[in-house]
Amino acid sequence: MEKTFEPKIVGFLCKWCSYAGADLAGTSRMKYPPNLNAMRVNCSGRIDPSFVLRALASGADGVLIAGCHPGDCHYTNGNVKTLRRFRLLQRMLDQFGIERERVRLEWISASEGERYARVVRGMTEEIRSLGPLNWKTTMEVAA
Amino acid sequence: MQSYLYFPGCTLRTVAKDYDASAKACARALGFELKEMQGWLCCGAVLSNVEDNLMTRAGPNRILARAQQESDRLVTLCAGCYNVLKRTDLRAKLASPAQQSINTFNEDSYNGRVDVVHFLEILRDQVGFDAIEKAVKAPLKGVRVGAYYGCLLLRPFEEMKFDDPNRPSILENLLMRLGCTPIDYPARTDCCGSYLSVGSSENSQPMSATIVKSAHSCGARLLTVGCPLCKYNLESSQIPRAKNASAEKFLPVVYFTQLLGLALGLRPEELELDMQQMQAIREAQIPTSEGRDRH
Amino acid sequence: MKRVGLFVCHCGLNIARTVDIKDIVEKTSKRSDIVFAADHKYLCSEPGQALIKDSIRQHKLDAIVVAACSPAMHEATFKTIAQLSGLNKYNCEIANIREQSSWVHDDPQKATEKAHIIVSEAIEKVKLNEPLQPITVPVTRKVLIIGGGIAGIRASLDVANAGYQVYLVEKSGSIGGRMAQLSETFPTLDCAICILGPLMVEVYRHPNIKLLRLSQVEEVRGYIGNFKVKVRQEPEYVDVAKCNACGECAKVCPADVPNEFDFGLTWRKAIYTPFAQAVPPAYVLDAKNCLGLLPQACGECKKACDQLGTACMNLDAWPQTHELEVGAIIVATGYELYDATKLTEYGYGTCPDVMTSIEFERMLSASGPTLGEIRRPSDGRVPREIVFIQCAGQREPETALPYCSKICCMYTARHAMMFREKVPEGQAYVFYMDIRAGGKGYEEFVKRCQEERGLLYLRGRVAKVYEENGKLIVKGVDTISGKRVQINADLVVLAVGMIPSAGSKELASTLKASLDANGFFSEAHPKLRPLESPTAGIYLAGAGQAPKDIPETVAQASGAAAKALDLLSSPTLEREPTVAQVLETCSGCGICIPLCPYEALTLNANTNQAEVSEALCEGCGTCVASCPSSSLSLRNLTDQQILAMIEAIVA
Amino acid sequence: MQLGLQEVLDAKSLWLCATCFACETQCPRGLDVSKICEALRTIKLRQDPYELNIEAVSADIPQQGLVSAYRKLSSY
Repeated sequence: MEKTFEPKIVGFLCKWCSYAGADLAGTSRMKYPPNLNAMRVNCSGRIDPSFVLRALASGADGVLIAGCHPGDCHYTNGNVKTLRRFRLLQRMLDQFGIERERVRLEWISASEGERYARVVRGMTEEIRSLGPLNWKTTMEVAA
Repeated sequence: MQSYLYFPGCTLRTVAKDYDASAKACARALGFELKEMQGWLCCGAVLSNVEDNLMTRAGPNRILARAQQESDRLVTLCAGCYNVLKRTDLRAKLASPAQQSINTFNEDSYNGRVDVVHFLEILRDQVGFDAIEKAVKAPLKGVRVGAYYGCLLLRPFEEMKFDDPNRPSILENLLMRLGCTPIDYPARTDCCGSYLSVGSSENSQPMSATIVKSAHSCGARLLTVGCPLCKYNLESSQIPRAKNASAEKFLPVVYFTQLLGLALGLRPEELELDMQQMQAIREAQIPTSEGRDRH
Repeated sequence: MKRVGLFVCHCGLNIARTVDIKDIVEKTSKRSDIVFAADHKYLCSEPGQALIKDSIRQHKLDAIVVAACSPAMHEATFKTIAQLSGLNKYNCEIANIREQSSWVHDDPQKATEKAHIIVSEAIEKVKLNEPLQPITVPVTRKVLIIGGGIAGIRASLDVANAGYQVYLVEKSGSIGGRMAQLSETFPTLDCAICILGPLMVEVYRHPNIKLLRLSQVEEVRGYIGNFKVKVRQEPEYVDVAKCNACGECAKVCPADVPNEFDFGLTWRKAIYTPFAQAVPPAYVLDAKNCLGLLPQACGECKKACDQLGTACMNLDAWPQTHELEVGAIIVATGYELYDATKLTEYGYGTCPDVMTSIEFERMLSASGPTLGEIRRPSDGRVPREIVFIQCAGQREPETALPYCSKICCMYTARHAMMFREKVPEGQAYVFYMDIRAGGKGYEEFVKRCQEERGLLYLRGRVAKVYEENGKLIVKGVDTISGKRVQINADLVVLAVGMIPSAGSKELASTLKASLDANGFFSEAHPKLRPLESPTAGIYLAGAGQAPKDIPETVAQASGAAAKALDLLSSPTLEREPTVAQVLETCSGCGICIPLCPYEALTLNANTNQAEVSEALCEGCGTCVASCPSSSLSLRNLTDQQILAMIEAIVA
Repeated sequence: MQLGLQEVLDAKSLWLCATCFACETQCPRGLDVSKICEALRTIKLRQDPYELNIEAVSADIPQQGLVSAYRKLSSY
């Protein structure tokens, strides 16, 4: 039997909204695939685009950045700064030939456990259908 | 001359010829033309809510598909046609699978390109009530007229977005410009019984009667409508009473286009107003004190 | 190399049911960077904590990872144990294998694999954590309270009685708020102003309370413990200290203005006292309706005042800005009523005899426009048939307010009861959806009103209200009998909903406090932190947070005061030391400076390098991510740590 | 209906609804009552084509009324 491809996804969750949203998904026992591993950061604004590239280069098939809804940022507007960086990052992904769908920016509030579960499900399925990124091997071959 | 594509509908070709004629006459007097669209057919009179039978939606979609060949705006007069076509257009804009089936069936695609408007909207938004006021030659001074809106112009509100569903004002605003004294009465937006008069008039008549009574008790001596079925129901509810009781005044019903035409100085025959109706309109005027009248 | 220990919690079966704890312990203990690993059924229990404590000592651990529930639950617990065991608390990390794994995955094998990754992420991070000491900052031991209604009054008195300075900022000319407008209060039927009045006077006399009327908060800077606030006060044409409220000024004033306190049912002058019991007990000059201040046109009031020798008026007054320093802020901005003219089906605004519940309330008040008699606004007749419509524009997600205002069932019962008391021959009808009378003595009160006063409760909604021949025709339905009903009423009272008071939105953005979907102030946690805004140092009291009645408002106000006092009880405040830090490589490009929402970053002109104010930095890390030369770092969430965690995930 | 309450299908009011949409305009919960009525009518009509009382139809009724009535109160 052919083994289905299980994508590896790195998730950066801001601790005020999105991580709390993930907690809510947990306490509500919502089920979602185990492909995304989350990292708790203070603010989505902490995410340097190079982290995303590093994750992809090291073998991740996708990256999720999740922060508070605009206007709800605990640090006033860190998420807005993330959005700006994300837009630039998307262009960069194009240049690298990486599908934009592999890197997502989502606003997930502390009360949106359901949304978190949905995002993880959707992203896993989407990246599963895109197939492995294999950027690590590609780069090694190139080098 | 500015011309608008116009959908008359079946009733305006038969029972309600006066509505059709008076609207066209008013349009000419105001410097535009209602150009009848090619190959129109029956709109179905009501929009079916049933979602698993699309046949009833084929007709109105075909009308709009044909209309889009000629214009991106379609004017209606009958409130029923307005309701059906406008809501058909809204559904077409959603580009649903149902719409695709309809388009396939019709072999003529319609995807919501035509703006369906009511003649009143043309008067308000294109001509402008200010211009109409200026064009008034024979103001209908002191005619106590109750505007009756009924259902189909206003509701469902979130789709029609025609006027405030509880406190509409477009007809009153127009009537005021014509010199009339519009009478506000609570039953303006109630239902007249609609198609219940077909087959079960015992249910529709009390509904219409309530409207007539409400308007009369608030001081209206004339009713004006924009829907042939409303007109029929409001009139027929009064017939039994008119026969035997002389004390109860008959409250005549005319189309708003007929009042507009009179104010614009058109002759009654152009508006298909008969002697009785003209008499009723005169009687609906607030009696002026005699002394002043003679002076 | 740090000596790291791992403790894995079963959480009863919550984790152990899906995650193979033994596998985690065994495999992790084989790692070269782990010196000890153990598991326990409940690590948060006393024996579980003892296990951690003993193991730290016994195995001379420098850092621990606790694999258990979400850090939101027990991070503080485990950090405290670490500290008590001699570790720096920043050498403790939580691996959340419950909310992130056991509870959301069904497949034990996959859940265990994921738990492994989560644990190794935490291990990688804790290895690079540095021990930190909390930053201490001084606390300004004063409180700003915004809004002088019953919530603001209660909170002010509680804080002031505890010995701390309070600034009470009130938008209007008097404190008292909505409660001052009420006639009586349910379920005890206390006269509202009789129980409120003494508290208002106490506020005015209290040496620790500075009352600023006609004032609004304009700007807030700083952070918990150290807020710097600018309050704008409208010109005080009347010297509050000198005015003895003799009222001679109003007698000569030629300008008549609808009295907002009575919702326009009475008139007042342009110089007026908001109501008889107003505090401060001084007149207010309404500059908008005065015949002329700039340039002065009339000045009759001042002449009258000067003639008497009181001489408390100054028509050349200017607005003032008060700059306050406070440690905590309590928001008690209260509510307003939904605009009933939007509910066109009920005829409010077109039929004069359709009124809102608060207008009716004023009419019931002994000091109200009719001195407590119930009269029709149109013709002054005593109404015989009166219809109360509950939930007017409420619980209507499609058309008006989606929520329930909580108090209307109670006050409507009281209104109907009081009507029957004043007009015994009259009949009162109440249209309701269901009766929500949760509260001590509430259900009993409603029952008593219904039974003793013979009120007619009709379960159903009203479709339409209109006027006909001097009567209001109310058409509705009684869903219990399934019949349509028509009532020819003399007066209709709409129980319209509560909405946040005007300016809440602007205030929220000034305070950086968030609002909920309906525009009320959000609480930090709906159940466990209902008195606090998510913004540290800002507390909430009263109907500005959600619709509520007087007892609840007072309870919340005292609670918010206690929270503020808790903060003020210590002269200093500990702040998280996980702040940004500038490294030596900083070239002074300045990219980071405008990104900081707290103005914690500055460019030092001497060194030409950025500098972080540790007292201001909140540790979000937005600046760190922006540094082109990686010369900014966030303590204990450094780039190295994040990269190590990424490797742990993708490895 | 979902509770198996077949008697709603026998309700007289189904045939009294003139699809005036007044209920929807007022409904605080956004219920589309006219649609519900129509659905129930349609179920009934598909079981048993309800014949409109044709004898009672008066001759001078506008076409609009006739078409509406047949659309709403008869099977199609």
